[in-house]
Formats: sequence, structure tokens, C-alpha cells
Amino acid sequence: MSVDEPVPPPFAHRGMPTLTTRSPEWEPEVDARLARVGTRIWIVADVFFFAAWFFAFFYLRALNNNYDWLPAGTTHPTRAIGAIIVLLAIVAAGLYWAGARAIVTQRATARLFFWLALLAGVLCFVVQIYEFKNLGFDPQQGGGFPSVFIGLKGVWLFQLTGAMFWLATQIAQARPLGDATIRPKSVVTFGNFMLFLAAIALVSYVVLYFV
Amino acid sequence: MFAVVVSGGTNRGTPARLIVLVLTIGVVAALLALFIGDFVVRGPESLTASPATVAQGNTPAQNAFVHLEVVGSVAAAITFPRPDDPHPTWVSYLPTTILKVPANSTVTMQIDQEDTPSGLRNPFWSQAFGIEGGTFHMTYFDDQGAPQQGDFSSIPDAATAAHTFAIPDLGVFVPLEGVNAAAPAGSMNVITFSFKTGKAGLYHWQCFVPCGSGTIYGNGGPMQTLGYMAGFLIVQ
Amino acid sequence: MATATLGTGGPTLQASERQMVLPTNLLTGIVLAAVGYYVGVQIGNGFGFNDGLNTGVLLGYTFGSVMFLVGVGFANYPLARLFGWPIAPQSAGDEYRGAWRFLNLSLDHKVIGIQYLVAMLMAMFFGGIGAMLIRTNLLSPDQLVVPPDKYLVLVSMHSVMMIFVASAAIVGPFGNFFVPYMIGTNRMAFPRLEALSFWLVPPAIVILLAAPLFGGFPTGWTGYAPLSEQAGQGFDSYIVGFALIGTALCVSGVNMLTTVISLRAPGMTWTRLPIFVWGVFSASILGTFAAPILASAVIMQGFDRSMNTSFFISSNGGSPYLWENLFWFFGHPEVYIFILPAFGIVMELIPHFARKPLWGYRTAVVGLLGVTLLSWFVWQHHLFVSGIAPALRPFYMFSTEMISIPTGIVFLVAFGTLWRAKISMTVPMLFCLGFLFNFLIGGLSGVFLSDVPSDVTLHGSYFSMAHFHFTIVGGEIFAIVAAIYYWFPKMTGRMLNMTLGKIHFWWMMIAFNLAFMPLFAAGILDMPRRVSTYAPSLQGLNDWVSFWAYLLFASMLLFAVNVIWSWFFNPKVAPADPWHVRSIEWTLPTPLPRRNFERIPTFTSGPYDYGNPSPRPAADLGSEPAPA
Amino acid sequence: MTGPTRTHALRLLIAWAVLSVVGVLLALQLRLPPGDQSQQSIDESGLLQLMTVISTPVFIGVVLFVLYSVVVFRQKRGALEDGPPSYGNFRVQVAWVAITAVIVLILAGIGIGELAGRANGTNFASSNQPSLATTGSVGTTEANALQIQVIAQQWYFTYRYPDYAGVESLHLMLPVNANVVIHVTSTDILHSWWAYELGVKADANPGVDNITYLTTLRTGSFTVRCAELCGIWHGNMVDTNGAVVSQADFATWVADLQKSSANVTLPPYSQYYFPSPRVKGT
Repeated sequence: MSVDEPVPPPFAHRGMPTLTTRSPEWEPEVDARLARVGTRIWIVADVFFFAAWFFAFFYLRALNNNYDWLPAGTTHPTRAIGAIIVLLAIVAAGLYWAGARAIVTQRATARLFFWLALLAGVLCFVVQIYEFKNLGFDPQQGGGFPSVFIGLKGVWLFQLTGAMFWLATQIAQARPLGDATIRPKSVVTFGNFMLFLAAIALVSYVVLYFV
Repeated sequence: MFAVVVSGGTNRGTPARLIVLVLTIGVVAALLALFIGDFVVRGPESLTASPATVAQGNTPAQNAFVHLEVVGSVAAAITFPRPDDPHPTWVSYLPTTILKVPANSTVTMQIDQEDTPSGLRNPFWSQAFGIEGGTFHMTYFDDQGAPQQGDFSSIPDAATAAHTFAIPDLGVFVPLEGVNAAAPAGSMNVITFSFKTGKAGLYHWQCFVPCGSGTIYGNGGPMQTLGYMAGFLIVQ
Repeated sequence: MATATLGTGGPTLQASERQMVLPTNLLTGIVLAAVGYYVGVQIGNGFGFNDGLNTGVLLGYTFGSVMFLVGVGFANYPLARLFGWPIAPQSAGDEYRGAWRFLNLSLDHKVIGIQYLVAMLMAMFFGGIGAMLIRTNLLSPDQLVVPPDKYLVLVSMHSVMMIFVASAAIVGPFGNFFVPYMIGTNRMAFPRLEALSFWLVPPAIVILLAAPLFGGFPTGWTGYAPLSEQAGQGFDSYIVGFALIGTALCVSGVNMLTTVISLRAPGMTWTRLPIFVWGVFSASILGTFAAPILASAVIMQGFDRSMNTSFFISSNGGSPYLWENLFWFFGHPEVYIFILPAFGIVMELIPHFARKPLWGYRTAVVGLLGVTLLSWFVWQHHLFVSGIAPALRPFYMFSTEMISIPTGIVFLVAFGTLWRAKISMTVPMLFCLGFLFNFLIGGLSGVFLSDVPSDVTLHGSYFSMAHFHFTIVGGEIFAIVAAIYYWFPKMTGRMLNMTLGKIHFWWMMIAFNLAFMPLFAAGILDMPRRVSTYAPSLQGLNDWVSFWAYLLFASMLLFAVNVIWSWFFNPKVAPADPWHVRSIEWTLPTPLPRRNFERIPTFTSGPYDYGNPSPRPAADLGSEPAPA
Repeated sequence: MTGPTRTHALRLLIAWAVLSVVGVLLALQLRLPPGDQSQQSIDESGLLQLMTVISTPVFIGVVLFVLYSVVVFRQKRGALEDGPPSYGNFRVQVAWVAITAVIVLILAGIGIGELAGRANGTNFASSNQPSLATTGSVGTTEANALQIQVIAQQWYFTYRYPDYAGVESLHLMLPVNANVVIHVTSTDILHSWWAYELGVKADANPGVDNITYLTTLRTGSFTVRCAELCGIWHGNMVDTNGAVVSQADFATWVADLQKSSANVTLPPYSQYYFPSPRVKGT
């Protein structure tokens, strides 16, 4: 079978009708509106989530308790690696955004962009793990900065992983009769979240490496 | 119409429901018993002070004697081993921390201190307070590992304290010197002192050396669990 | 009926989502949870069970919870997406029928509402048992029944359990069940998130109840660091439990806000929204945006405890104030998450039983939103004596006192509605009036606490404990009970026994007030909170409190008997509209049809137009076809 | 205003006025803790009483209104009549908000006034804590005040006297008619130092100097408690042997203390009681 055909479910289900007529409240237009509103609310909630980490950063930095914000021997990790991570995040978001714009008219192009975005995201993940492995400091030895660095980047990475998973599902669904094809506007909405993650990466880069 | 009742769909008879109800109540009751039992289960066994063998001055009141051991880990106990303890690595007083002593009497304590120094955060506690005569008797080991003994009102260096025996409500605070590193293996410092009990009641006692290793600020785990470094003095 | 209406109140699970290798249901969930826990502990401890390590327990709880959700069926949708299977938002019907449906993943908001109701009542029962044990121990100033280390564990369990309950016990059961009816829609915005917000609760409760197996935690619900970091593995229950509940609050809020914003039926303008929906809406704003702060904070605790970072350790460059600030930045909006939907219930019920329009509707909405806004600017009043930023204390004192203005509006609206009304003293109405009395005391005592100098004496004492029990038990729980009496016939198809209900009200009201009123005195007479021992001179007072607390608990048992008997053994089906009120959910038949509205209603007036000489229908049900 | 409305309102108003006067008179008879041992406790007692007095008419008003409505505006048994369709009265709403706002402003004014009176952080007359910096060292505040350091630990408070070469005591002893600056800190976790009769409470945080002020007025003993959950012996962290004594007695007591503790050297003042474990489990 060709790639663009819907994949039938592997197991027949016990006696259930598989497809029903749509009800008006489940039309793609309704879902698109809900996705738009919901994603915005979710992003604001996530802003609060990251705000806690930035608050921790500035609060602990200002207090510098026991002169242990930057313990002796702790240096900021290389800025270049941090920059690569941010760039990859921005590239992933940009590629996704480009792909989402194209999903209505050029599905094949969209899927190509999605694949590239996924690649950029996975690379971002790998580089981040590499950075964690070569920190040049050990958060177990105390210090406010090492704690915030690990924490902020860790939770960001966790969200990036989730976003990459969802991106992979968009790729899988960008076929005829796939969800991403039926509800293209919901696909576009997810780009907002990708952009948001990239923005957080940028802000934390500035904060963690330059402040 | 697809009018399906939101509550229980099929019409079971009352007996079936009753059985389900009884079963549910049984499960909840069992859970409750576990829940409550978990909290009200009694703490460690108590130790009743024995009549004193050492005469303390000319006080006609009752005398009592309590013998305790302090170890760095329960598994290393010499005098009072506690083999089935759930926390063999915890620092502990042995054999128990629930002590029963008579009211209005003089209690003589002998504490076999086998732990090494941990150090007091506040050197203030290296003094002894509230004990008979103001001094405690201690056999210990000097820097050459030779046994020594003497009467002290405080230990010379707060950093060499291993634990303290303190009953804040009776004003009794006694520092316990850590076993010197030069001492032979298996050595113990033996500290003896007496204090007076007043009216009957429940008093708590504790250690002021943050000795709960592995916990932040050294005051978790054994310091906050009855039977290890925390206990009651039941004056009756 | 035509096949075009096969959809339901929520989308049922698409066939393809169910066709995983494992059948997804509650049993699979439990099995996978156990497996997940085992794997998590093994990984966290470096492959082996090791006493005293936190990483293993944290990972065990986390993996266990995730695997539970997977087993219940939450992975089906994302995995089906990932495998490229066709996804339809709705399908033919629920796979499960009867009671089994309530024990399994369902995307129907009605089922989720009932699941929430039962779970919350069960959790409240365990929290109540905790309270009884606490009061038993406080019968004597010595620590007799519960040893002092376990006493703190008990206090912590009671508080955290009740916080779990209080934060979801209105929005969960009643919000999920009735908001779609009240705004006239057949669906929730994100039914899977809605279901997720419920299914995160059982693991949270189980994990919390598991804490004593690991020694429990002694910190109370505030979890102040570094005491929390001293605590043993029990505290990991707190971290994961609150992370789960925080996630539940957040996803439930996203769903609820989007639903109310986007899915209102034609004619359901913002000024016609029932006030209960406004209460849920404002609480959802707080839940959505405050819970992420909590999630961040408990993740920091988890990092501190398992990875030895030092967010909260002063000597290592951290600060306990960081936790206090983050916790209360979440924590103060959290207490309004409790009370705002309770305001909604009370203001919703009073017009119906006074048979008079809600007096000052717009002012009431402004009041609710005012509380929502102000609650973000008051958190440092919990830290008045902590020694942080004293120059800011006048501001926080002022903002805290400010919040009594929008709160006062609730009383104004109640007064205006009661004035020259035709009041029926039904059981729900009694509980609403009880709410007004108790919350008045709670609110006035809050003013005592808001003022910095007087707070110096009252802070951390039984006075503040009595204060928040008056607002949460006397306020929120009374509102919940009112809502149960009011909506139970619509939710379950059975009336509660109203004679028992009246007995329950007077019993509970009297016992509650006699139990908690003396605690104000205890606080002023220098009894700090969370102590297992107290001054012997206060024994008489404490014994009195314990006696009435037992009776309070007994009144709740009476309520439980009423609920169980009426729900399962009362054969009589409730009438469709037992209260003769105008709100739209009562215009629908009882038992409720599977699909909320055959046609989307068009609202032509507000829900409280009593006394209007030419009353228009609240909703024009079925006169127009649903908009395509 | 229509006839019946006016009647109802008048009845309520009169009943409220009468009951409020009685209630306020009763509230004025209350003598609320913490008492008169220090300027701070006098202020707090006064403030608590003021709050009670202000709350009484509010409480009476609400309860009276609800009871009156419930009794008078009842639905007839078996009837199903609607009340008058009144959707609100703009003037009443504005008036209500204005009145609550004024009450709030008055309360906030009183509270802020109390706090503002010590803008420089050294007003002992009614102070609980300084308005400004919490970290600092001994000597930054009023020169002739007695400096006390409260050292909280699990599970005891001890008291250091930096003015007397850093001698330390198990119980807090204070001279009467003295201005006292109290520096609260902790060696481990959070505690809260609460001298009940003296009307002062301040959290003890590790590495932080939390300053609070006190002016003693009357001799007598007082109780100190911990008001922040701190672990197993939190409830036992009580000392009933604190005392305010005459200046002469205090001088004698301190001299004795210095003599008896000559063999233990303590720093006169310390904010940090570190090191503590950097890494758990090691």
C-alpha cells in the first residue's frame, strides 16, 4: 500500500461500528477554535511554570546565601553549546511552523518540513544531553546556580521531549484521512507551543549563560 | 432514543446491591483498620529503671538506675544488641528510649557511649546542666588511646561531642564525649551522672548533636523516630 | 432516532484507540501501575531495593502513576495518532455498560462528574478519619494514643488529603457535570484532558495513603523546606501526590476555561452565564495558572531530595524562602480555588430557593473576578513573621484586606436576593444559609489575621487553624453538601431523604460551630498549630472540641447513610424538576439522556428570571435545529 | 421606597442599632490576650479588641438580616410564588462597596500607621519587626537597646547576650523597662520564636537574622513556644521559665551567668551555624 493511504487498525474490534456520522459539535472548525483557545491558555499556564524557575534563578542569585550561588570551581558551561541548543530549538519551531502553513495545500512538503523539524528537535535533545554530561560542575556539590541550571534545563528538556512526540504524531497523521489532514488548523495551533518552547530556550540561554 | 440512565445501568435487585454494599463496606473497613492501626500502633518497648546500686549522697528518696548504650549504628551494638531492627544503620540509644523512672527520686544514669565524635553546631551544649553536683563522671581515652577518667562539668571541645542526653523539661543536659580515634577498636566512653525527678508526668528527652547522618542538617531519621535518638521519660 | 445523533455528551473512545494489544481498563491500570512502580524503584535505586533513598521511591511513584494512566487507556489516543491510525473524535458508544463504566475511562462528562463525586467523598472520609484520630490524641495534653512522630504524620495526611479534596470537590463533580448543560453544549472542549484530570486523582490519593508505609512525612500540607528535606521517603508521596493534583487542576482548568469561552450555545452571553459557571470559571483561572507554580516547586523539592541539588538549603546557596514564596504564590490562589466555586453554588442556589432573580448579577461577577485577581497579590501575608521583605508588608496587609471587598459582594448579593423574597427552607437552602453564617465568621477572623501587628500573635496558632476550617469546612464543605442535596436527583436519578437532610443540617451546623468556635480561643490562649502536646490548662477546652468533632463526624456518617440508601436502595425515580426552578438542567428529563441536547438550545433569557410577569423560557429547547 | 420595604428596613435598622450597641459595649468589656507585659502586647491586645469591636456590628448585621429574611420572607407552605423581579439597585451596590472599602481603608490605615511609625526600624514603642532590612548585624540598631540573639534548633531555643561577651542561657531573662532588639536565627530548619505574653513572634531561619523589637513594661514570667512545625518535638519546644525581672536582678543574674560559663567560649554573636552536610548520605 502507498504511504498516503490510511492504515487500517490491526485488530478488528468486537462488534463495534467503526465509523459514525459526525455530530455538528465535533466538526473540525469547532476543534480548531478550541485548539486555538486551549493552546493559548496552556501556554500562559506554562509561562507560570517557567516563571517559577526564573524566579528561583533571580531570587537565589540575589540572596547568594552563604556565598554559595556560584561555588568555587563552578563555571558556566560553554556558551557555544547553549547557543546550538537554542538555535536547534528555534529551527525546529520554524520548520514546524513552515510545515503547518503548507499542510492544506502541499501535504508532502509539510511532511518534509515536519521530518526536518523532528530531526532538529532530536538533535537539540542530544546536544542538551551532551551538555548535561559535560557540565564542568556537579550540582551535588551545592550552589544555587548549578541547581537552577539543571532544574530549568531539565524541565525544559522534558517539555521538548513531549513536543517532539506530538510532532511525530503529526507526521504520522499528515496523510489523507489522517487527523492532521482533517484538522489542519489544529496542526497550525501546535506551532504556537513550539515557538513558545523556543522562546523559553532563548530566554533561559540569556539568563543562564550571560546574567 | 439513546436514553441511558447515568446511574447504574442495569436493574439489579436489592439483594445483589446489598451484597455489593456489604462487600464495599468490608473493603473500606479493612482499609480503615490498616490506616488507623498504622497510627495508633504502639511505639518501642519501655525500660523500667532498676533500684539504684550506687548510693547518691544522703537523700532518703528512692534511687533508681538506668543503663543505656549509644551506638553509631544499631547493628554495632555491644551491650544491648537489637538484631531485628528495621534500621540497622541508624544511630541509636539502646535498648530503648522509653524510660520509666520513679517520681521524686534520684536517677543515676550510666551511658556506654560507643560512637565517634560528630560535633555540636552550637558549642553551648558542651556544658552539663541540671545534674547532681554539676559534674558527670567519665571514663574515656586520650589522644594516645590510653584510658582516662575524671569528673567534668563540660567536655573540653564541642567538636568531640558525639551526642547529648537532654531532658529539656527537667533542665537536664549532658554532653557525651565521642570515642577518640586513637582508642582501641570496640572501646566505649562510660558516662555516669544523676539527676532528680520531680512530680509524675511524661517528659521527652533527646540529643542535641545533629547525628542523623544522611539527612539535611542531621536531624532527620533517627532523631525524629521514637526508639532511636528520641524518647520519653515516664516519671511515675 | 437518526444515526446522526449517535454522538454523546462526550466523545466515546474511537474503536481504533481500543485496539491495543492489552485491553485497557481499570485492572490493566492497576497491574501496570504495580509493574511501573517496581521498574521505577529498580531504576531509581540503581537496580535494587535500597532503604532510605528517595530517587527510587520518586521514580517508582512517577512510573507507577504513568503506567496506571497507560493501563487505564490514556496512551491509546497518542499511540493511535503515532501509528497513523484514523482518529475520530467520537464513536458509536461507550464500550462499558452499567456500573463498570464508572470504574473505567469514560469521556462522558456526566460519568466523570460522578466518578469525581464518589472519589472525593471517599477521600473526604479518610481525611475525616484522620481528623478523628487527631482529636482523639488531643483528648489529653500528653501524647498517649498516637506517638508524637506519627502524630505529625497523621496531621500531614489529614491536611494534604483534605487539600486534595477541597481543591477538586466542586469543580470536579459539579463543574464537570453541569457546566456543559448550563452553557448548552454537548461536548467538553478537551474530553480526554477532562478524563485525565479525574484519573490523576486516584493515584494521587493512593500514593498519599502509602506515605505511612515509608514513615510518613511530618511537614503538614505546607511542606516547608528544609524540614521536608529531612523527612524520609514518606515525603516523596507529598511531592508526587501534589504534582499529580497540580497537573489535574491545570488540565481541568484548561478544559473548563476553553469550554466556557468557546462552547457557549447561541444566546448564552457572558451576562447570562449562570453564576455557578462564573464560580467554576474563576476557580479554573486560578487552578490553571497557579498549579504550574506548585508543579515547579515540588519538582525542585524532588531534585533537592533525589539529586542533591540545593534549591532550599541555605548553607549551599539555596533558600527556604524560595519554597515559602513559590508555595504560597500557588497556595493562596489555591484557597480561592476552594471557595470561589462555593460562592458560585451559594449564589446559584439562593435565587432558586428565594424565587427571585439574582440581585446584582454583574456585581457578583465583578466580585468573583475581583477575588480571582486580588488573590495573586496577597501571598506574603502567610510570611508576615517570616522576616522577609518587611517593607512590603503594608502592601500585603492592604491587598489582603482589600480582598474582603469583593468577598463582601457575595454577602450583598445574597442579601439583595433574600430581601422580600419567597424563601423555601429546603435542605440545600439551609446549607447555603449555614454557609453564609460560617463563612462570615471565617471571613471576619481573616481580617484579624490580615493585620500585621495582630497577626504576630495569631500567626501559626489555633486561631488561624480555626479561621481556615471555618472557611473550608464551614464554607466549602457546606456548599458541597448543599450542592449534593440540590443536584443529586439530576445526577443519580434519586432524591435524597430530606427529613434526614434537615436533621443532618442542624446536627452538622451545631456540631461544627461548637467544635471550631472554641479553637479561636485556643489560638488566642497560645496554642500553636500541629502540636501533639499542649498546655494542661487547655485540656478542658480541647476535650470539648473533641467531643463536638466526633459529633460532627457522626453527622457526616448520617449523610453518608442518606446518600448510599437513596442512591442504591431507594426505588423511586426522582421527578425531572423537584425544585421547580428555572435553571436549564432541570428542564431536561430525569434520568438524563445520554446525549445532552438533541438540539443545541438557544438561550433567550438568564437563568434567574423569577417574578417576571411574562417569563420567557430560559432556553428554547428544540425549536431550532442545531447549527451545522 | 415603598411602604412595606420601609417598614422592614426600619425594623431591621433599629434592631441592628440596638443589638450593635449592646454587642459593642460587651466587646469593649473583653480583655484580650496577650496582656500588658510589653508595649507590643498592649498594642496587640488593643488591636484585637478594636477588630472585635469593628466585627461585632458586621456580624450582628449579617446574622440579623438573614434571620429576619428567613422568618419574614417565607414562601407559604405548598405555594410556589415568585418574589419581586428586582435585578439590583445600583445605588445600594455602590454604597455597599463604598462602605466596605471605607472599613478596609480604616483597618489598613490603622495597620499601616502602626508599621509606618517605625520606618527607620528602631521604633520600640509599637514595633514587632522593622520595616526595612532583616539581615544585618548587631549594632546596626539603637545604641542603648539590649541585644539578644535567639538561637533556635531542633528542639530548643537558647538565648545569647552579645552585650555580655556572648554568654548564653537556657531561659530568656530580660530587664524591665528596657528596649530589646531580638535577633532570631536557626541552626537547622525553620522555627518560629513566639514569646506569647510579650507579643512577639518571629520565624527562625538558618543563616538569616530576623530582627524583632520589644519594650518590656512589667516584671513577670512568660512562655516561649515554637510556632512553626519543626518535627517530632515541635509541641514540646516550650519554655515557661522566661522572665522579665528588675534591672538590678538582671544585672546580678547576668554577672552570675558570666561567671558560671567562663569555661565555654562562644562567639558573641553568630548568624551562621554551618557547615552542615552538603551531600546527603555521605
